[in-house]
Amino acid sequence: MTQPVFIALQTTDTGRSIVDAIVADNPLAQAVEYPAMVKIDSPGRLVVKRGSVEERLGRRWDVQEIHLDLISLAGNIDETDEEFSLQWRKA
Amino acid sequence: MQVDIKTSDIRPIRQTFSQVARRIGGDKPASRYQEATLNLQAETNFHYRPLWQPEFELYDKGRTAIVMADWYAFKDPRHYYYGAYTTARARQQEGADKQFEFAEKRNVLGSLEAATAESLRQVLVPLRHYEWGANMNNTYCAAYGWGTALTQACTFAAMDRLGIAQYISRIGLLLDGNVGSGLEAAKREWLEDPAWQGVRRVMENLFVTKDVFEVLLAQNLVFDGLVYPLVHRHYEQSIDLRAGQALAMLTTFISDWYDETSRWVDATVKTAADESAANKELLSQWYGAHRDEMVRALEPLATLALGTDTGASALHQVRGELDARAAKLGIKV
Amino acid sequence: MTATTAARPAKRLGIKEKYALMTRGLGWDTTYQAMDDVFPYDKFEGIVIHDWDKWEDPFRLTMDSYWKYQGEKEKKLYAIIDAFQQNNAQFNIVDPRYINTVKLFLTGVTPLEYAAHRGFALAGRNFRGTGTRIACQMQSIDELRHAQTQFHTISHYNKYFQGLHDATYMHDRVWYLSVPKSYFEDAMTAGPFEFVTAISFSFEYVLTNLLFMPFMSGAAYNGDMATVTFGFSAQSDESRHMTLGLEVVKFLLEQDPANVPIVQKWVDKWFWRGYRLLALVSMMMDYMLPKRVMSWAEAWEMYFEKNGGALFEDLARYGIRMPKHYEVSIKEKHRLSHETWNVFNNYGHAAAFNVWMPRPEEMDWLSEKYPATFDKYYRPRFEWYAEQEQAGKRWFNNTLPMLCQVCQIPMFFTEPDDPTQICYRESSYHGMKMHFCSDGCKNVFDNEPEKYIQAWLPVHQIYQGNCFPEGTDPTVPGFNPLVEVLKYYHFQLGADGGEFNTSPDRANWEKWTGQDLSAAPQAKAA
Amino acid sequence: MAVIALKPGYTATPKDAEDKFHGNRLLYLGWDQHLLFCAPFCVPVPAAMPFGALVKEVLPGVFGSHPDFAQIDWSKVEWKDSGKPFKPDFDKSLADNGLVHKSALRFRTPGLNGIAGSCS
Repeated sequence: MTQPVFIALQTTDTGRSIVDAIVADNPLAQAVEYPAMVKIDSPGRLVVKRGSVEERLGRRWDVQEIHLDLISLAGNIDETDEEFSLQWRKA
Repeated sequence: MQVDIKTSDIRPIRQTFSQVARRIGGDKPASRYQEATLNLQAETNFHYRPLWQPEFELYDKGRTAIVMADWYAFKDPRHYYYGAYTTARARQQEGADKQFEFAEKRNVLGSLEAATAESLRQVLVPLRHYEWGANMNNTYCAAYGWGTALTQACTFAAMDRLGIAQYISRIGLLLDGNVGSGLEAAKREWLEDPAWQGVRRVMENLFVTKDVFEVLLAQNLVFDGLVYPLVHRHYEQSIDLRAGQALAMLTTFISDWYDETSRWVDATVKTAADESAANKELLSQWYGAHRDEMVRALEPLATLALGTDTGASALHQVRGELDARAAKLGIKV
Repeated sequence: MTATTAARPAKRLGIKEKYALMTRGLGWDTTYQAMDDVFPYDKFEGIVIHDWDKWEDPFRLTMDSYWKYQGEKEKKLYAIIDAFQQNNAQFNIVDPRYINTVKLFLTGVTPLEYAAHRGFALAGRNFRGTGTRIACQMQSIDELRHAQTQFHTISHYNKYFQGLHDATYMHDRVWYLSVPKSYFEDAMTAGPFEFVTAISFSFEYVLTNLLFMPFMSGAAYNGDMATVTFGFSAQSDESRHMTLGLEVVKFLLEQDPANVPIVQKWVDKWFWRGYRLLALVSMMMDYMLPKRVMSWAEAWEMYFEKNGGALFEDLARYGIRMPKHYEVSIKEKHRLSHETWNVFNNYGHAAAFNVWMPRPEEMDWLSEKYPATFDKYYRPRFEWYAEQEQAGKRWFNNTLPMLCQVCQIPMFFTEPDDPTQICYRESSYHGMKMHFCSDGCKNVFDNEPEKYIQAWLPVHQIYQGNCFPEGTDPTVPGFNPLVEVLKYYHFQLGADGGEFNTSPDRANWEKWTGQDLSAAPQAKAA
Repeated sequence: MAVIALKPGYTATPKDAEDKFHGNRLLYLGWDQHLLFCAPFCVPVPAAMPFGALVKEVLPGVFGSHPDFAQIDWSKVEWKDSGKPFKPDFDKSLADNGLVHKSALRFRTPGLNGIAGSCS
């Protein structure tokens, strides 16, 4: 079984765009809303793509800006100029 | 549920936290600096002796020979708590970032005369290691010092030094077109070039100095008080006009930072000196010993930066200014 | 070395490359002083590091980016705090009982944030790897941020509610606050590798979601926008810290096989220490939040059993298994919050927050969330309390409890397989009996007895006479030890603790808002 | 196992040695299946106190507020010392009964099962 990674984001304006981008780019991702936050689980891997977020925001978005809306996460992180990803290594 | 309130009836039951009120002379409105600072650190009833230093408690005033009746007598004249500190630096970095972007776009440092560029690599870029050493020394004081009033300012200073090391690194990268060879060369100089060995030796000696306040004084008052004016004033003003202007643009953060932080350093040393004759004596001893050693260590660097004669006179001048500054703080020079 | 200047346009640097160039090369191997003298503390624990450069920085923040993003966060946060204060938004909370979670947080958690600040300063000085040191230093300054923003946010509540006025002073002294205090001091007095494994990995990565997610969501749900704001703002730093925790552990495990059993021992110890600490959170979730987000059992399933399980499955390839005694935490999940709330209803008159019995509909919620245990074991107990209260005899316990030598919590935990029987465990150290609440705590003691015999156990300290205000004479007629101990704690008698229904907080709330809280259904008597 | 510290010889004196309790020793007292009392108790008592005095003079102040307490038949009570069955001699002192500093004394009261039989 592929274990889930997750990311939790604040429900701010930017946060919502990031959530939308994640849901669009990760077909297996499941978003659940809690008071003031959204938690997204995804089996094995989850990626946040700069381009997809920028499309939804209509402005430049640096991957490191994710820090402004991030609440929590689980998984091994990789961060490049283009994307931010979480994954568990396959056994 | 919706709550309707009659605001006119509502009076606070107190104005501030008791741990603050006890220090500001009663229950009255306190500043954010005060509420963020006073009595934040644990003071008593420690559970376990450190496995790494059982001769001390986890927090222990005995880690310095300086004695204070109240370690919250220290006040940061900048009133920096995290929020005030960070927003101030965020503003400064925004300015610095613009300067660096401009310099990158115009390739300002890439088109310097070879000799000037080489001089900058030898004199300025190795300072990134000096800054990193200063980061370690301030982190030491933040870790082992007593009382938030003192230690938080050391934390800010430590992070500032990392930031300055990175700004100097960026200057190094501008000089070599972002390939990093200039940083490597500067590191070799820091490690091997005779001009730098005195500075590095003194720095490494500070790494093994145990007295928290001695480290604070030696790094932030004495070492910086000699290195900053020598390099960032005398040396940077000595290089040719065009390069000097370009450099001044890129080191605004550094020189503004030095002026600002000196206010904290001076207030801190003065508070300790004013406390007692014994403190004054100790600070004076430390000051004298470190000053003499550091001046000696800086002689070859002054020569490298400014030539033999100008270097010697600049160092002499810097030393005189530092003595005058220290004397104002109550130190016998 | 070339003497020509770089006239060609500079190449563009990616974040990884830029970070490496601006950070990695800063440190050097000292030669005028031996490295082992410059870094005297990073070897004695037995951890073997062959190559510090293998350290991966998952978040590559240079200081300029750090200032930029953190400055932006701070601006937003303080704007909200200002608005909160100017609008008297403390009255937006749904129920004044809620404030008691804030009291528990400020006295119990905020001082830990400060301790983390100092602990990471130690680590940020003591590791010989440059990247590792920088990561610890950033966490150190972040933790200072958390402590300070919490004081600033809660400052306004302190002006209108009791129990918040002397948090750091109380943290050094009060009986239940010795639980978090000793937990953190245990980590800080250990070596640097154990400290980061304890705090960054076992606490931040494995357990912190259990503290912050329910707390912050709970704050949002209960109308406390100030706490939501500092909480979520802190959480964005927390994600960096959690990542540091995972990177530390992976780094240690990859460096040398000899590190694996050491790390496993720490994971076992610190899972258990952290889990015991979270007992306070369980009661907050199930009893102290007037509007509940999820039950403790549900949160434990989601964040530990599911997400924690995924983590340990990922670490299995290094030979790391689930922490020892984790199965006990699963057995306890249907009792923990009830047993903990009972402790504070026993000793609520000696706490810096108010306690109360759940109202009928709240009891029903507990029955629904805990069908196997609540009606059978806890409802009758709590209805008895309610009956006593309604008869004007609010019951409190006047004898001091037996504490666990390690976690310092009153020995309330029941046998893993018998919810009716207190769990007693014992060891002997040089002929002296030592008592524990669980196999987990006994295990911790037995591994390092020299450390835990030093525990400043509040109950024993009271009996030794060390917890009275200076100058107190316990031999004078009419000496009331409880009152003197509460004075030593700086409690305002009759205001800071006790039953909510008779508290000044409730009276003030009714006066300020015009609400009649007695109209709300009270706890049902048996 | 022993602690691993920077230097050999890391040690400490226990913070709770008997001589710090002003002539008393600590005794822990637990009433099984009566979890209204959230945890066992800790009381300082003189070693010379007769066991009978503990039961008559100390226990009522500690456990007396429980509705079951008045119904205890002390002749039927089952005692344990550090988890082992224990038969106290009510006339002898605590010390002569073998109770030392920090002994954990528990008792069961068969037939009394706490509030509404919930072991509370």
